Amino acid sequence: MKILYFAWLRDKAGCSERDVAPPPGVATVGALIDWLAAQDERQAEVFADRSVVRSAVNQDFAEADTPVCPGDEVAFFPPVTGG
Amino acid sequence: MKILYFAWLRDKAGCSERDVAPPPGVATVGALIDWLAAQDERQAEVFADRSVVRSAVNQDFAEADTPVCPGDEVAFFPPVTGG
Amino acid sequence: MIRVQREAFDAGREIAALTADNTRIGGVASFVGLVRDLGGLRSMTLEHYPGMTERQLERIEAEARRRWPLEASLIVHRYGRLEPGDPIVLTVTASAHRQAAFDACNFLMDWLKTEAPFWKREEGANGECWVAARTDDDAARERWRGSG
Amino acid sequence: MIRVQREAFDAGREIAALTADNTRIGGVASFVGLVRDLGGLRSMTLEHYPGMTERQLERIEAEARRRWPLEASLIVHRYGRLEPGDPIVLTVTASAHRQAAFDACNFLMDWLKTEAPFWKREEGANGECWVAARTDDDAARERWRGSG
Repeated sequence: MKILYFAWLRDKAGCSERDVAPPPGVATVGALIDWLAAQDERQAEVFADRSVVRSAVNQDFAEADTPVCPGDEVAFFPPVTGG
Repeated sequence: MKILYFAWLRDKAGCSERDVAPPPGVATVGALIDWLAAQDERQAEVFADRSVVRSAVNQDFAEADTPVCPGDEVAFFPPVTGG
Repeated sequence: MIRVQREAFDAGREIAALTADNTRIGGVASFVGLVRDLGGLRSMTLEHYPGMTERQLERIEAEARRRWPLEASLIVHRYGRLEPGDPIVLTVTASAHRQAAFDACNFLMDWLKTEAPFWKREEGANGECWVAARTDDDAARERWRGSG
Repeated sequence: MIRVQREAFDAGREIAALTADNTRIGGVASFVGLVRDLGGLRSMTLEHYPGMTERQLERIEAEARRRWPLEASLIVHRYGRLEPGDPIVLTVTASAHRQAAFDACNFLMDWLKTEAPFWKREEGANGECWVAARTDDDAARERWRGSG
């Protein structure tokens, strides 16, 4: 599973992209965040305030209950400021 | 007093501009129309249906009760189609 | 700023000139009205009332600037003979805020339709005729009454 | 049509290209968003999510074309480093009817603000910071919900 970070989430994560292999029980975006936040200090900080974290699965906006599978591209970012 | 005609009112009037000297009692746009329509056949036709005639006095939109004086520029035209 | 002219205009150049060196501007809304061909139109001739036209355009622009916080605005209206696809009118409004720019631009066009002394004559396959005013243009103008 | 690019754009040329040879178009609304300087801004850098950005812009454009009878439409969004006064985004909508063009253009901008994966970092006198999303942008997007 490919994880992408944008904007200040990337600054906190210290990287823009990483490959991860969460255990089979991690089947939603919410569960993935729980699992990532438990991996290390930096990840814990990235997801410290989940109210300011948005996500996308395979380039579509996602919610905490959106399913994730091995092979998916999952992105985390702050609320967008386009236009 | 200078009278101007635009668009199809000019076509009907047969001229775009004329100088007129209505009697002193003609003190409003409505009275001026009555007086002009009584001058000749063409003028009568120009003002036959007053619901489709708009006017301006000294380049401001006017109504039937707008005052007119000697020296004024009074224009008659159909509803505008700007833009 | 307002202009009444026979010549065509370049919307991009007008927008660029209007916004140059003003970094308070966050958004520029613009509208270009074109000669539309609903079938068989050869040309359209716009007649106007020189003098009154400029007065009315200045008033319409001033009213927009009274209602919205605009950094800059422009109305360019053409007259004379135009062909299908030719630009007739350009309105541009620039503001710190995008919604003010959009609303002011929309307002300018609605008011131009009913307050600017222009008349259109269409030349088609069957001859010439004057274009009648549209009642929905009056309605479009009226919707701004409450918000003045 | 949508484009995501680093380069500047020429609004006038884009409008002209979009409307060429289509005499059904009666009006073209457009909006240009610029980098605004509220004081001390040196530059703004737009980051985006390549791939998702194009998908989202195509969706937003398709939604506008579903809601309004558009003859043509265009979204151009820049990324990279920009300076105060530089153009960021261009939306253009062309329709037989002016109000459809205005509304669709307004809609595109409201949706871009909340649906396009861009993030802005401002560099000022006191360093750099990420621009927070605005709650009134969410409200602006929501107002289109009832009319879909």
